[in-house]
Amino acid sequence: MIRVLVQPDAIDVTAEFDLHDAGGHGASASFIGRVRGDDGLTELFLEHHPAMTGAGLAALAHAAADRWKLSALTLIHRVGAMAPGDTIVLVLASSAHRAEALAASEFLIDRLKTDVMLWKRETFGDGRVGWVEEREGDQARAERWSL
Amino acid sequence: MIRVLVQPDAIDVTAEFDLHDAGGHGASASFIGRVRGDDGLTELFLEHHPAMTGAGLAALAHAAADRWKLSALTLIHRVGAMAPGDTIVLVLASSAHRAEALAASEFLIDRLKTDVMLWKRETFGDGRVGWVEEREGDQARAERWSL
Amino acid sequence: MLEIAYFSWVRERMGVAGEAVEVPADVADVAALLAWLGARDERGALAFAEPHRIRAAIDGAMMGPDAPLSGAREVALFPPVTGG
Amino acid sequence: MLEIAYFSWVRERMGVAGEAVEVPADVADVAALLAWLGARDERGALAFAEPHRIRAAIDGAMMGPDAPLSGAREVALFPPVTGG
Repeated sequence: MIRVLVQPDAIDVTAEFDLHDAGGHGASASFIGRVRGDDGLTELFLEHHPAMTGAGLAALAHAAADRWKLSALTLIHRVGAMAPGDTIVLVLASSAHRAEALAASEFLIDRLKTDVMLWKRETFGDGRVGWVEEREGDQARAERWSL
Repeated sequence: MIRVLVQPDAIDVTAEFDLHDAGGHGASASFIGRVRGDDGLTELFLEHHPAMTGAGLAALAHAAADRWKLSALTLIHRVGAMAPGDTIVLVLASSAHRAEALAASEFLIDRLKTDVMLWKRETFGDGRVGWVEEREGDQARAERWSL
Repeated sequence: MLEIAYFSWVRERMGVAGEAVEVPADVADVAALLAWLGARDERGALAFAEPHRIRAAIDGAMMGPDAPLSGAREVALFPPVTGG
Repeated sequence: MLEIAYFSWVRERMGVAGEAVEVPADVADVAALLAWLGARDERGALAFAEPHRIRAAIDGAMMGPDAPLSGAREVALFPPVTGG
């Protein structure tokens, strides 16, 4: 029912949907985040603390499962080097009722931004390379969910 | 960019995701509603006022596109006779930023429940047939979005 | 002539999806139309026994019970929608 | 011996992903560790010039600057995470 993965391989969205949907659910909400090619970005590299990222995602998934009645939950995060258009993160939450599926999906994606031990490095076509700075907005969105 | 359909045919979710994603988006939020087989339900029939349903969905899609910066929007509603597990509704909203995609998706699914001219008739295995009554909760959720 | 379209259990009780009717001159608004249909025959009595449960749209726009029928081409009569 | 793991630009400035170090007895908490690493060599001076920009985890749990090092197996040092 709960599927949590941190993987350097490409995320196969269609296969993950099929796996998640096996059995059928009344309502499924999903979120897909992809690498944006803004400003000539050519590579996004995601570094992670393996033990902490794995534990963080698992804790997040169980927090969602405790808070909402979910029939299935999929949380997959890619790490390593990615190109524009690649899927970075896939969140899938299903429930008998739409409000639960929608809330769980939004909670997971908001908290992912701050709770997971990941650092982004951007490489641009003109040779610039730099680590992304923390964003204020992410913190504010994550803090809406007082658990 | 905006794709709105009301159709008696099965919704091909994978094909619709592919069509929607062509071009790639930073963030995509989706919602899938399916027929639940609760209490031995064998058929869900959705009757609609064709002109009003079409106009209602189009108005809803444009309201979302006016309110949030969306790079693509898909809104597909099935009508007619459906079996448990069949997809009734598919909402897909994409944007460069996750907050916009999530809000648009949630707005669309909440308002769909009240703004679209559809009536549900349920048939059960024991022979019971009945039209679904209006639900208070739907009205309350839809009214959160003052436009 | 006025086109009337019925949906959901209103359609089932009326036995038809719609009809073209000649309404009396004194049937001037939606409420009067519901009362007239309810008094016209048995199926109308069955469908419109509780007019507060009926919603109306005139030419595709939702209207209240005091909406005038003058100029209307189609009046749709149905219970509250049950969604999406 | 204490395992120290570096991430993101801290790792880049230190030139290694981690190292096992023998810390002096008076280096008792995270803040003292950052100061000691910053004073130890040039790469440390580069990585830990602004200690307020550094976050720490001890054995997988986020800790503040006054967290004691006693009993720690691994200390991870890194900038604030940049998400998901």
